[in-house]
Amino acid sequence: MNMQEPRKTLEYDVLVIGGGIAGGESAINLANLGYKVLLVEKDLSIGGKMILLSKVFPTLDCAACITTPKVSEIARHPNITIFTGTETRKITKKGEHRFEVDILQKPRYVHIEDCTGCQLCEEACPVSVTDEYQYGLVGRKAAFIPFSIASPRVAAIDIENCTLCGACERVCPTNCIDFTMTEEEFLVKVKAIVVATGFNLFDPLKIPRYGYGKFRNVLTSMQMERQLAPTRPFNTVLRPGDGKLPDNIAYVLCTGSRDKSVGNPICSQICCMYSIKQAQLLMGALPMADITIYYLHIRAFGKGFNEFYVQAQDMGVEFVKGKVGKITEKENGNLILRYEDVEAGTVQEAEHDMVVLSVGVLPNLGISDVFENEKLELDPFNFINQSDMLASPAKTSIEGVFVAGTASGPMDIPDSILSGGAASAETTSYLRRESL
Amino acid sequence: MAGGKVNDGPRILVFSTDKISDPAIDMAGLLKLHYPPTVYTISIPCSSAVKPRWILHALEQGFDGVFIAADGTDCPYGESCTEKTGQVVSTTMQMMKDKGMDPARLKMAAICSVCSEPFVNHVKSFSEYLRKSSNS
Amino acid sequence: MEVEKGKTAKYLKEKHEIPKQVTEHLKYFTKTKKMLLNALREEDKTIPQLAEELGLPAQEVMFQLMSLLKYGFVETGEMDDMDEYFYYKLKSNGKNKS
Amino acid sequence: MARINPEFTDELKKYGAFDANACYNCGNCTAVCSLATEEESFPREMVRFSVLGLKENLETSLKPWLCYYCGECSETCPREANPGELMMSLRRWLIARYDWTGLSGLFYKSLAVSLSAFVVLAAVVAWFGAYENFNLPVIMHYGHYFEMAAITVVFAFILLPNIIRMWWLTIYKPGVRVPVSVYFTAIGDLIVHMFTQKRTLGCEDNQLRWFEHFILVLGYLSLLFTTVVLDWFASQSLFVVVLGYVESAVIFVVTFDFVRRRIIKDQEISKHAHPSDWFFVIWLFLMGLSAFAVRLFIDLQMLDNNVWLYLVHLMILVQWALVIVPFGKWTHFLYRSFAMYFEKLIEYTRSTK
Amino acid sequence: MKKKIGVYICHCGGNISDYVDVEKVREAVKNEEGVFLAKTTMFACADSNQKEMVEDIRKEALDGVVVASCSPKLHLLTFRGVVERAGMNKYNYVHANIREQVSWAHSDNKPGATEKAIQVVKAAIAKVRHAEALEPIKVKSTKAVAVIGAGVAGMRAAIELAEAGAEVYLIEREYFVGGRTAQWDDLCITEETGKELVTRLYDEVMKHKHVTLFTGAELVDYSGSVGNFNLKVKVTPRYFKLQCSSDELQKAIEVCPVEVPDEFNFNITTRKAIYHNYPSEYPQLPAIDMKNCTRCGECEKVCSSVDFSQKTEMLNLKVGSILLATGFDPYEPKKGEFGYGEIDNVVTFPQFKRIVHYCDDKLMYKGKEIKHIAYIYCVGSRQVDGENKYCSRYCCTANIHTAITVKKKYKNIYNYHFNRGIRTYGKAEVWYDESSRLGDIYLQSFEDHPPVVEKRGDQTFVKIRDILTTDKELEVAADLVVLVTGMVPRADNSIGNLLKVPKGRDKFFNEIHMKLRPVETVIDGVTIAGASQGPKNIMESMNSALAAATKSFSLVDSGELALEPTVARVNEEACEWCGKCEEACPYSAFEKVEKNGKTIAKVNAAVCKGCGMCLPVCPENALDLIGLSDEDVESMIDALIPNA
Repeated sequence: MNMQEPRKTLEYDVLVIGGGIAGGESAINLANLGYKVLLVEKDLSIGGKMILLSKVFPTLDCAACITTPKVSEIARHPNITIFTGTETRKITKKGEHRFEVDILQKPRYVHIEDCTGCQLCEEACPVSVTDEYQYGLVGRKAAFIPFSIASPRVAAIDIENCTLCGACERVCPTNCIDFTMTEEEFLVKVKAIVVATGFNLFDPLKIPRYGYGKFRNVLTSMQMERQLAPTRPFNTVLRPGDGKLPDNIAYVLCTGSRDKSVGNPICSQICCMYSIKQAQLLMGALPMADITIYYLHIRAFGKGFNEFYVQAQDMGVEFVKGKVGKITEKENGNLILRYEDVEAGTVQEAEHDMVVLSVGVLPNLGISDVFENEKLELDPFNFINQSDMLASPAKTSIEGVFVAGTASGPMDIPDSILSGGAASAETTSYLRRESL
Repeated sequence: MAGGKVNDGPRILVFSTDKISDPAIDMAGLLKLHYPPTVYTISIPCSSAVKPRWILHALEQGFDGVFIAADGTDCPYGESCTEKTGQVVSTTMQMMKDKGMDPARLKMAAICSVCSEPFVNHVKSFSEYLRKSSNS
Repeated sequence: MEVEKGKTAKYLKEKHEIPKQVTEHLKYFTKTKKMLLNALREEDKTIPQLAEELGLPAQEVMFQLMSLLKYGFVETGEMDDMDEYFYYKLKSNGKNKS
Repeated sequence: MARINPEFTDELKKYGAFDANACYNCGNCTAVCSLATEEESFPREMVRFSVLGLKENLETSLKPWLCYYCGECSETCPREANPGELMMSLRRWLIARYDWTGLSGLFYKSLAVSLSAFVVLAAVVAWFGAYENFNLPVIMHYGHYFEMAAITVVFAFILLPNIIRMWWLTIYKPGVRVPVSVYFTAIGDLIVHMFTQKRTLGCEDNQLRWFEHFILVLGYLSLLFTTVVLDWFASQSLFVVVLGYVESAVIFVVTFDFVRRRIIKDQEISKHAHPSDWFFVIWLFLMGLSAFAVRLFIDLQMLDNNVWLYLVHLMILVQWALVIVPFGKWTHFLYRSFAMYFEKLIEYTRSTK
Repeated sequence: MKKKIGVYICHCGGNISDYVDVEKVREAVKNEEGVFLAKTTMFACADSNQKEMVEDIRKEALDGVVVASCSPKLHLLTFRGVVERAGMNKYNYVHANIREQVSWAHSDNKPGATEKAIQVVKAAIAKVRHAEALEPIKVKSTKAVAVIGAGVAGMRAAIELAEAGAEVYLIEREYFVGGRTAQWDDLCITEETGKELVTRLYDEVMKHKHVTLFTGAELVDYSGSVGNFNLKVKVTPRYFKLQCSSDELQKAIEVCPVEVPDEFNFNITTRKAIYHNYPSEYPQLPAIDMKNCTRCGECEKVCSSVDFSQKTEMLNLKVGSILLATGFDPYEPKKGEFGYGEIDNVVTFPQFKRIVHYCDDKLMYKGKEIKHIAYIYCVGSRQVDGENKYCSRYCCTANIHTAITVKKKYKNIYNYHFNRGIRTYGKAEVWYDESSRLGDIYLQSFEDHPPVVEKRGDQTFVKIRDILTTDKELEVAADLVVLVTGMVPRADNSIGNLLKVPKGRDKFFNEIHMKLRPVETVIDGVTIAGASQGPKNIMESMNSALAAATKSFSLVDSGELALEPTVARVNEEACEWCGKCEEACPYSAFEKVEKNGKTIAKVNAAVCKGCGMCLPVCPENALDLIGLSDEDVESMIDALIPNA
C-alpha cells in the first residue's frame, strides 16, 4: 500500500461535525430534505454522551430508548454518510457555499462492513485495560465493542494497548480484523457546516479538597450515570472502593460550575436536574438508601422540571443548602463531608458511604483552531459564539457555519434537540440561497 | 396460561383513546401511580366509536366491568363526542338491563390527556365497587 | 504488499514496537486474574474477604473482579448477612446455562 | 426585626473589603475554614451581616477576632468575594468601633490623615531636637522617658477604656452574665493567646507563619522590655547589649520577610494590603533596624556625631507609640487576645446553662 | 391464510424486565396460534435489534410482527419502519405496551405485572392474526403553512418557511406585530432592544413575497386535516385607509374623547380608541379599537385617512400545516397578593419594565422618586398552594438584568431581591454575579413562608424570614415593590380549543414527546413553537420556532401526504341506508349511492378521519373501522381473559 497515495476527495452538501444528539438531529433533518450529509464523529460510536446515560429527566424515559432509534435512523439514512474515529483537521472557506475540509480517519483495524459484532475477538483478547466508556469503573479488552448499543456496533482494536498477539484475528469468523489499516486523509468539499461538537465534563481533579482520584468512593456523576444505565458495569450500584452496596449517598452540586476559583463562572444548567434524576433512580434501585443533595440553588427551570424536583422531595431525597467545603476519607472508605448548613448557619460534618460529584459542563475546545482563514469566534466562556443569538441562534461568526447543541453553551437534551432543529433550518435557508 | 392465576381482582376492560386518554394512562405508569393489574386497555381513536356489542362481548367473556375513558370536550374529532359516547353508554346499559346485568358494570368518565390521577382513582374505585358487588 | 488475511498482526509487529508497560500490564492482569480465580475456587467470597486474603487493596480487587465478571469468568452470588456485600463465585463456564 | 442597611458596605469598603457583595451564600468559606466550629461558624455569617449592614450584630460579635486569615476561604471562594479580607476589614472596623477617641476610624479611612499624623509627629521630634540644640544625651534621656510615659498613657487612657468598651459591646450588651470568678480563672487563656497566638496553629499549613509571628511577638515584647526596663541604649551589660541586638535583628528580619511577601503577593493573606498593614510592618521593620543601628553606632562610638540617627529612631518610635500602637494594627494583638479571653468567658457561661 | 408471526419482547434495559419476567412472557406466548418465533431483547429499538428483526422477517418470511415494549406513542412508527424495510406491510405490525401500562404501572406487583404482560402480548398477537395488509391513502397537500401569532417566534418561523419555499400566512390577532417582545425593550444578552428585534424581523417578513401578514385577524373555524386544512379567518379592519400624516394622526388622537387603559403598557397608562402602541410600530398604520370607539366621528374630521366604512372580512385559506406561536400572558396577581391592587406602589414586573421605559433621568412612579426597590420572585410560579407548579424559567434572569439596568440608568438605586433560590441558569449566571457585585441584596424565603408586603403609615415594608441569615426576620422599606410575575398560558385559548391541541399539566400546549417529537402535537399537521409550549426566553423560542418551521415544512414539502388508511368501511350487503351514519359523521364523509340497485352509504376515504363515531349508530352493524373490526376487538378481548 502506498502511503503517499493522494488523498481522496469527497463531495457533500453539508458537513456535520459531531454525532451526538444535536448533530444527529441536524443531520436527519437535512437528509430528509434531500441534502447529502457527511457526519464525522471522533469517537468510535455516534450517539454522543446521551447514549451513555441511564434515563432522562423529567420523564424518566430511558436514554437508550430515545437515542438508539435516532442513531439507527441516522445510520441507515441513504443521504447520510458516517465517518467514526475521524477528526476534522482543517477547514478553509473558499467562498460562499464552498468549504474545503481536511479530515483524518484513524484506523479501527476492523473493517466495519464485515464485522458482525459477534464479540469472539473480545473473548480471545488477553489484554484488559480501563474501559473509558464505563468511565474507568471496570476493564475492557484491547479488541472490543465500545458498548452494547454502540452504532456501529462493531469491534475496534485499541492499538495503544494491543500486544499484537493476533488472537483476535485467528478467531474472527469474517476475517474483518486487519492490522494493515492506516490513517486515511480525505478532502471534503461541502457547502455548509454544522458544528455540534458538544461539551466536556469538568475534571474534579482540579478540586483536590474533594479527594476525587484519591478516594475511590468519590465518583463523578457520569460514573454514577453508568452505574444506573442498562449497560452498567456492575450488577447493581456498588461502591468502587470495595463493592459495598451503598446506603447513604451524597451529591455535591456545582462541582466545577459557578465557581470562579476553577475558572468556570457560569451555571452548567443540567447538573441539578440530572442529580435529582439519579437520586430518584437510586431510590428505586436501592430502596433502603438515603440520598442527600448538597446544593446552592436548585435550577429546575424547564418544562416539568420543578414538578420533578418537588417529586424528589416528596420521595424523601434530602436537600441541604450549602456547598461542600472538603471531603475526607475514613478508614472504612466512608467519607466525611464538611459543609455549612446555610439554613442553620452552622458548619457541619456528615458521613456518607459514597459521594457523587455533580460535575459541570465545559466547552469542548479545539474546533475553533481548525478554521483556517476565517475566525470562528468564541464567547467569554469559550463556547462557540452565537453571532445573532436572538434572531438566528444557530449562526456563528462565519457565514455558512452553524452551531448546534452544547457547542454553544450548556443545555439540556430537549434544548439540544431544538437547537439541532434550528441549525438544520438555518442551514437549509443558507443552501437555498445558493440555488436562487 | 395454565393454572395459577396471580391476579384475582375484578377484571376491568378500559376503552381508551389514542390521543387523549391513552396518554394519560401512559403517564400514570410514568408517575408510578399504581392501580390493579387486572385493568386492561384497548385503545381506539375516539370513545364514541365503542360499539355496544364489544362491551357486551367483554362482559359475557368474563370481564367484570368495562370503563370508557372518554375524550370529553378535549376530543380532537369534535364536540359531539361527549354526547355520542353518552348515547353509546345509555344504549348499552339498556341492553345490559335487558340481559339482566348490573348496568353499573359499565362506567364512563372523561379522562383528559394529563388526567392520570383521576384515571387511577376511577379504576380503583370502580374495582372496589365491582369487588363488593360480586361478593354480595 | 498484500498481507494474508488473519495474519496481519505479525505484519504490524515488525513495524510497531510494543511499549513495555503494555506487556507488563498484561502480565499483571494475568497474574491477578489467576489469583482471584484460585481464591474463588475454594468458596464464594466477598470483595473485602478477597482483598484480605490476597493482600490487595479492596478497590483493586473490585476493579479486577468486575472486569472478570464482565468477561464472563465470575458471577454474582448471594448477599452477605449484613446486606452489605455480594458474594462472587466462579461461573461454571456456561455448562449449567439454563 | 432588623432593618437592612445597604449603605454599610460602602463604609466597610473604606476599611478594605471590596468584594463582599459578590457573596452568594454558598457557605464554602465556613466549610473550608479549619477554625470554624459548629458553635462558632464563620466567615459567611460575618459576610452576610456586612452585606445586610447589620451593624449591631457585627459589633457584638467576636468572630472577626477568631479568624487568623490563612486565606483558604478567599482562595476557594467560588464568587471571589474574598471573605478573608472581609474578616480583616471587620477587625479594622471593630477597632474603630471600640476606640472612644474616634481616631482609629479616621486613620483607617484616610491615608492622608495617617500620613499627616506621621509628618506632624516627625516634625515635633525634629523641633524638639532643635529645641534641645541636638544635645544627644538630653534627647536620649527624654526619649527613654517618653517611651515609659507613652506606654502608660496610651494604655491607661486609650487601650484600657477601649477594651472595656469591647467588653461592654461583646459581653455585657448581648446579655452574657459571667460569674466574677471566671474572669480570674480564664485569665490564663488571655496570657497564652497574647504571647503565643496558638490558635493560628489551627489553620492548615500555617506552622511557619505561626513561628514567625511567635518570635516576632517575643522579639517585640522583649525588646520593649529591654529598652524600657533594662535601658538598652544606656546599658553597659554585655548580656543586655547582645540581647537587644538579637531582639532587634529578629524584628527586622521577620518584618523584612513580611514586607517582601506583601510585595510579591505570593499568598492569599498578603494579596490585599491595607495602608495600615503596610504601616505596621514597615514601622516595625524600621524600629528594629533603627534601634539596631543606634546601638551599633553607640558601640562604634559614632552616635555622637550622628545625632540624626537617633532622632530618626525617635521619630519612628514616637509615630509607632502614638499612632500605630493605640490606633493602628498593633491593637489587633491586644483585642485578639482579649477576644479569646472573652470567648472563653462566653463558652463557660454557655456550658453552664 | 394463517400468519407467521414474530414476537419480540423488550427488556427496555430493565425498565420492563425489572418488574416483568420477560422470559416467562416469552414462554407463555411462544406457542400461541400463529407465533413462529418469540424472542426477548435488551433494547428492541436499538440498531442491532432492528437489523435482526429485518433479517428474521426476510429469512423466515414473517407476515406479522408484535413488539412488546414501550408506549406506541414512542416507537410505533419506529417499528412500522423496521417491518417496512424488511418488505412487510406495516399494518401487519402491532405494538404492545408493556412498559407504561404494565411494568411501570404495576412496579409494586411483579407477578401481577408479568401476568398482565402475557395477556397484553396475547391480545396483540390476536390482533395481528386478524390484521390485513393496507396501503396508506395518498392525498395531495397544499404547500402552504399558517403561522398563528406574529410575535418574534411566529415571524421567525414565517421567514424560515418562506425561505424554504412554502407559502406562508402569518395571522396576528392584534393590529400590530411583535407580541411580548415589543413590550419588553431592553433585552438580556444583546444590546438590541425588543423593538429593534421586532423591526428587524418585520422587515425580513415583508421582504418575502411568500409571506402574507394579516393583522387584526383571528382563526375562527377550520376543517380538513393535515395536508389540507381549510381555515376561516376573520379580519377586523383598522378603519384606516392608508398612513396618515403624523400631524393629522396626532390631532386625531387628541380629539378622540375615549380613554382606556393601555394594555401595551400593562395598564399603567391610558390610550385613546384611535391609537398605535409606539411611534415606530409595525405595521405603520394606526388602528381604531372598535370595542371602545363611540363613533363620535371627531377623528374623521381631522384625519382624512380614517375610514369607518371598512368591513370585517372573512377569508378562506388553504394550508397544509398550522404552526402555533401564540405566546404567553404574564401572570396577573390576584388582588391582595403581596399587596397587589391594594398598596399603590406594588407593580408587576412587566409594568415595571414599562415604568423604566418612560422614566429618563429619574425613576418616578405616581409622582414619587424611587430609590429602594424590592423585587418579589416566583409570583405566579412554583406555587405551593396555587395551581402553577412550574418554574417560569425566564423571570430570574430577566428581572436581574432589569435591576442592573435600573441601577446603571439612575442614581442611588438600591435593589432588594426577595427570591426563592435564584435560577439564572447557564450563562445568565454572570448577571447574577454582576448584580451582586453592584450591591444588590438577595434574600431568600422559605417555600412555605413567603415575604410579606405591608403598609405602615405612608411607607411600604417588605418583611422576610431570610434563609441566608439563619431564619432572621428582616425588613426593607421599599419605595416600589415589583412582583416578578411568571408566564401563564394565554387566557384566551380559543385557538387551542378550536384545534383541540392538548395541554400539559402546566396548561401550556403539549408536545407529543419532549425529546422525540418536541414541536409536534397529537393533532396531525399542527406544530407548536415559542412560549405557547411553556416558558422560554427569546433564544429558546427562536430555536423551537425554527425547529417547528422545519417540521411543518417537511409535512408540506413533497406536495403529497400518506394518511392512515384506518378509515370507516361499509359492509355493502348489510347496509340499508338509513342515514344515521351521515348524521353522526362530523366530517360529512358519507354519501348516499346507488349500487347494484340498492341505496347504500359510501365513505369518502380522503375526508374520513377514522374517528369511528359512526360505528355504534348503525342499526345494521354495517360499519367498521379498518383495523378495528368487530373481529379485531373481540379477539383482543378474548385474549385478555386468561382463562378464555
